[in-house]
Amino acid sequence: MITLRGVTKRFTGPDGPLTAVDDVDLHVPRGSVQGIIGFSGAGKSTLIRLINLLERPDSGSVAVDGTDLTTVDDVELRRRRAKIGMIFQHFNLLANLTAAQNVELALRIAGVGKAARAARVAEALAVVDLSDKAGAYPAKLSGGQQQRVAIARALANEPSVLLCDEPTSAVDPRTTVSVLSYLKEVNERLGITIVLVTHEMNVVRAIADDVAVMDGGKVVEHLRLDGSPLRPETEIAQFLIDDRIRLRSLEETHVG
Amino acid sequence: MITLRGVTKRFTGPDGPLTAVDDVDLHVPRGSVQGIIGFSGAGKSTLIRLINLLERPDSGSVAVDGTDLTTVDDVELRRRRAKIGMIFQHFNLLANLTAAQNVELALRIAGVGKAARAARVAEALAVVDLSDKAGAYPAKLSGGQQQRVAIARALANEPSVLLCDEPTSAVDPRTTVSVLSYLKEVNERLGITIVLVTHEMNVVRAIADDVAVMDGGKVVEHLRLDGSPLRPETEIAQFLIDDRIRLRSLEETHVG
Amino acid sequence: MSAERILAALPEMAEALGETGIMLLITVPIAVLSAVPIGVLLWSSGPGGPSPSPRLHQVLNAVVNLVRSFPFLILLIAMIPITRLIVGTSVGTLAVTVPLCVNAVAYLSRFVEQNLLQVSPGVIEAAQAMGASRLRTIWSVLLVEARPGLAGSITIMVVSFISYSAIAGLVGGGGIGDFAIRHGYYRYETGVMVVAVLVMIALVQLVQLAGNLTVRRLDKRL
Amino acid sequence: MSAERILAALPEMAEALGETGIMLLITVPIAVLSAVPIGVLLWSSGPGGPSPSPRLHQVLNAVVNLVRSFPFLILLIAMIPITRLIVGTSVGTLAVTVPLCVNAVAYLSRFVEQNLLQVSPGVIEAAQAMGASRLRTIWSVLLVEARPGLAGSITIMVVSFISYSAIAGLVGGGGIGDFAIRHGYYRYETGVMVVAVLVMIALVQLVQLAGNLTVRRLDKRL
Amino acid sequence: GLAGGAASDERTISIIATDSPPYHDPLEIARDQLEAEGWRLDVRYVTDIVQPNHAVSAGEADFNFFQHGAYLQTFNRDNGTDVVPLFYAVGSPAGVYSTRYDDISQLPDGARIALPVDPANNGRALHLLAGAGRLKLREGAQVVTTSQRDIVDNPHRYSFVEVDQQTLTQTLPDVDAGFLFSRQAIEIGLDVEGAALLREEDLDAVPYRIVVGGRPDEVGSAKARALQAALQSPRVRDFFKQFYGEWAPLPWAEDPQAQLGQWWKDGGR
Ligand SMILES: Nc1ncnc2c1ncn2[C@@H]1O[C@H](COP(=O)(O)OP(=O)(O)OP(=O)(O)O)[C@@H](O)[C@H]1O
Ligand SMILES: Nc1ncnc2c1ncn2[C@@H]1O[C@H](COP(=O)(O)OP(=O)(O)OP(=O)(O)O)[C@@H](O)[C@H]1O
Ligand SMILES: [Mg+2]
Ligand SMILES: [Mg+2]
Repeated sequence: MITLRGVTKRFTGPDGPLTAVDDVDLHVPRGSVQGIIGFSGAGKSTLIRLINLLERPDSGSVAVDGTDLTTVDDVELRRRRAKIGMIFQHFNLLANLTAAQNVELALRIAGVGKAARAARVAEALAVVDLSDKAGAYPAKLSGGQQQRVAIARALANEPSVLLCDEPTSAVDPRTTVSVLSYLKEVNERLGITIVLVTHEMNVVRAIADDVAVMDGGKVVEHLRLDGSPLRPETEIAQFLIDDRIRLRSLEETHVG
Repeated sequence: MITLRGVTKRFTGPDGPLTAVDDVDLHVPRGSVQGIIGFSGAGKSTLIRLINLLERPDSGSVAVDGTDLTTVDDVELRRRRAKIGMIFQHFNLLANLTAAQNVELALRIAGVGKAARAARVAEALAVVDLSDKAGAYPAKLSGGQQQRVAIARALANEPSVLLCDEPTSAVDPRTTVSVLSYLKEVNERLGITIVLVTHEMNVVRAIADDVAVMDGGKVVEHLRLDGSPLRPETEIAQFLIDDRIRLRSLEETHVG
Repeated sequence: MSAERILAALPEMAEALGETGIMLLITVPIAVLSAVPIGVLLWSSGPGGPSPSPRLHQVLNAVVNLVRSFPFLILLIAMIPITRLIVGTSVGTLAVTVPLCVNAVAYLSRFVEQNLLQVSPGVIEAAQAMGASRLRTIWSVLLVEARPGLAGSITIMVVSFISYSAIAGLVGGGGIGDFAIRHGYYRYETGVMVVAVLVMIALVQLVQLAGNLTVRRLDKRL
Repeated sequence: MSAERILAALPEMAEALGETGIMLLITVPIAVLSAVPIGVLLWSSGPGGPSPSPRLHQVLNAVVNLVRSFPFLILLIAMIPITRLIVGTSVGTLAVTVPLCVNAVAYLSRFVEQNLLQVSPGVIEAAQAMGASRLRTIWSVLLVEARPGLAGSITIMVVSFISYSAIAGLVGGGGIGDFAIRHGYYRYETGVMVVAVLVMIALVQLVQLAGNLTVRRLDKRL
Repeated sequence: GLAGGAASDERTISIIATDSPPYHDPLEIARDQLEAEGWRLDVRYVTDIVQPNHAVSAGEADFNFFQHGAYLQTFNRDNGTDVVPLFYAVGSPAGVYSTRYDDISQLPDGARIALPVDPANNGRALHLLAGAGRLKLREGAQVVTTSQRDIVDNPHRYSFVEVDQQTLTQTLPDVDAGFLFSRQAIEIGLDVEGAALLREEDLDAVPYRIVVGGRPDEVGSAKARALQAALQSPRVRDFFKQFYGEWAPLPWAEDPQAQLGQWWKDGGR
């Protein structure tokens, strides 16, 4: 269960201050899948990084499983983070570790014993269909393979909350299906709470229970995906929901 | 016009040699848009990197605009490359240059005079809707914004061939439309030849004239997108073309 | 006559090489073991580091600079009481390793700091997100990613120290550099000096080669 | 009495500081300007570099190692004929800058090589894909990305050279390090030495501070 | 050697010495003789000129062999040490030489003169020039502590450059004149007496004789006697004769303690 209340994060941009996340309230019930969509630069990555406090909010509170993380000490924060898996938009793999070692690192950090690790690494790599690349270093992997290592790393730990920042941006439809199926499965079986940033609407449709639409740092709309037809109110949502690409609409959509 | 003949590229994988691109023939007529799809690790990035000789083929020939690039000397290769734009899967921006400076670098390398550069940088950034981030360094940009800088950098040069490796993987639908519209426009107006690797079928549908389907380093099928209904023959192509995500098909699709 | 002198000097040269060996064997491990934590602290307490602490950073910075400000001879002299306390004497090979270590630690700490600055911030964030403790982050992430750079820096330091032993001779520290200077400079036995310098060159080439190979083996980015 | 002696030594100390200034002003620019191309060649000709050339790499590597093998004192003596040829004399501040430069170039070349090894291969590829010439890649991409690291390395070198001038005294080179040793050590004017060392510490802190600020200003990754 | 602990056992003579020919070769000759007599000679060569006195004073070595009497006297006064000159090894005369001029009168105004940088000999060079009336030093300046600061009048506007003893020979061509020890003049092929612009009058000036130093309790000890016998043997004499020529000053019979004491009482100049 995740509850953000009045969370705001400011950066210094090239010309003056910039509010990346602007007074956001968000409640993600335990065991549900929360989608986040929005234009590039809307603040999605910043928002998801606020949940495990990789960015400290300038104001507002961030509660995960009932505890306000902004108030706990370092040790407790670390303990909490060990149960919050994260898939980064830029993968952030260690260049000097093999795929298997990268996954194992997460287990070592979580304090999993040596004996148990090998099996879980193998299992996690199998989920993303990378068993044959266990011994390869990231520089020798294709983009999608790197992303899959990052996914395996986040999954290996059996987290109770999973933060995914565009987890399938670099992978083909088959891998996307495979990853999403697994996410759905652990979500349903183990009750893992998932927050998922993506720009692919079919991904959202496939597993999200609720979608938050972000624009300019604010959550401007919520869409429930309970099977009933979507009726987006904001223009942005309408645009994002429609994933057919109509190039003729250039004049209207091209903002540059 | 791009012609690959019997192109093969091998790497040393974690367990033995690995043929990333396997005896590929590919002909892309001048002014057409060639899509390349395939599963993660199929060899798409390697193939596109073979076209501007970032990877030297182990065998086969690579001809761009009638000249076999594998036979020309360094100076000539550089001259050719200046007319071949490239958008990398990992962006490859210079961390110590601002967005504008990153774009300007491409122009400086192409020998564009100082006076002309500023205008063209501004123009290219406008195309990707990043004018307000001209002065920002990559580390301060969102993932999509970084990708857009990379796109602007490749476009600024007005190349005659454009190699795009998942150019819209990190950007939202609106930016995707905007980028693709621009690509289509320059393709039609200036006759630029485009090779586009992607895993998003709607992107392919929107602008490609022909799609090559890769699997295990080979081009296993070609699909023409001339408006007639697609009839993919290989299973892979059938899977890739269908971009609805059906998680229930997990059992059949999950290969791990 | 020169050839004869060279032959006569060979046993002494072997001894000098042994002394250089001892100096390196004592100094390098101590320097590495001490400089890594100091460099890590310098980096992590610095602005932009993971736990900025201006006070600690300033103090460490000042201490490292302090040591690096001293010409080696003055450091050696100033440390004599401490040296005597630690190894019981102020002259000889063992005695000179004490100031040599202190100097090496300061020198290498800066290298370590510099190498850590090159590690991509993204992987450090990844470790933090996994709930890694500070120590774990340093040990399993930071040092792993900085490993090739560190190996390069240590190589640079070892090479410096091979010729550094020249100064050790001031207090009878011995070593091949001192041997070269005593014979070539004080005794005008140019032949012997040339041989000694050739030995040093061979030694340096060897160290550099080993260092380069290690760096290449550790660096997995290409 | 000590205070009086210190006062009396002040003009000479100022002169020594001036000599250190001259040494640094001559040595550092020359070292930077020569070491950057040498370091670039070392890197680019090396295995994994953009234009591997085992022969060139080995030769450069050997030359750099050669210079670094010499204890500075021997280098200084061995180079006297060359020094005389270049600056017309073998004694004095100017004369000592010649071996100092040679040593600095070798030292810094390695740093440059090491910094270039840290640059992400991706941006170099990007430059190649844009059709950049080798020189352009080096100048506009490689050195731009390595800039913060280079600034750090140059800082380390300058700091080393402040105390290095101690050895310059052997041929009348002067400098603040030499001053400290002559007065404090040989003439037992501990007060004067302490003041001189304090001045050196201040100088080193200043250089390091300026260096750190520069690195931070140049590094845009955070 | 790998030096440990303090002044070794009964039959080992430990000594700290400079590694130049007039020190090194006699010691190696002495080593043979001592070993024949059942002694072990433990030599530690250093290049520094401060620590050897401290080391002997602190009992880390029995003897040292690197300095002349004048330096030792002044060192003791300035550092509160009590190292005693036990016996002489050899005289070490010096002079001012030039590769450009044949006579001191030719030395032009504004000439550049090289001095040894070490205090033991720096003042010595200045006193040579003062003695020849080329400049004036402060009244009562003692040789070892004299430096350029003690020059009160420099009518010929000489400028001085201070270099290491050992580089004096190599740098001589670059200066108008420079201080050299006689042995150095020999080494670079100069006529020791003929080529000198100035020479210490007394070839064998008492304060500049090289002494072997030790703690006061070594005076007359078995080790001291054995070492003296070995360093003043016929073979060592032959070596010095060969090294310096027939004029080699070897005042072996004289008592350095008494002579230097007297010199010191006389004002140490
Ligand atoms: N430098 C390299 N060394 C060794 N193997 C490599 C190297 N680069 C790529 N490979 C391997 O070659 C195969 C093809 O890689 P490539 O990057 O072309 O795949 P891709 O089709 O672009 O995949 P993706 O969609 O995941 O980006 C992969 O199995 C990859 O692991
Ligand atoms: N460290 C930073 N310093 C300054 N500005 C930043 C920083 N990080 C992000 N920003 C800015 O904050 C805004 C939101 O960034 P964020 O990364 O959250 O966007 P996003 O929604 O994830 O976009 P994308 O879909 O492109 O990844 C952007 O305008 C970005 O430029
Ligand atoms: Mg983002
Ligand atoms: Mg790819």
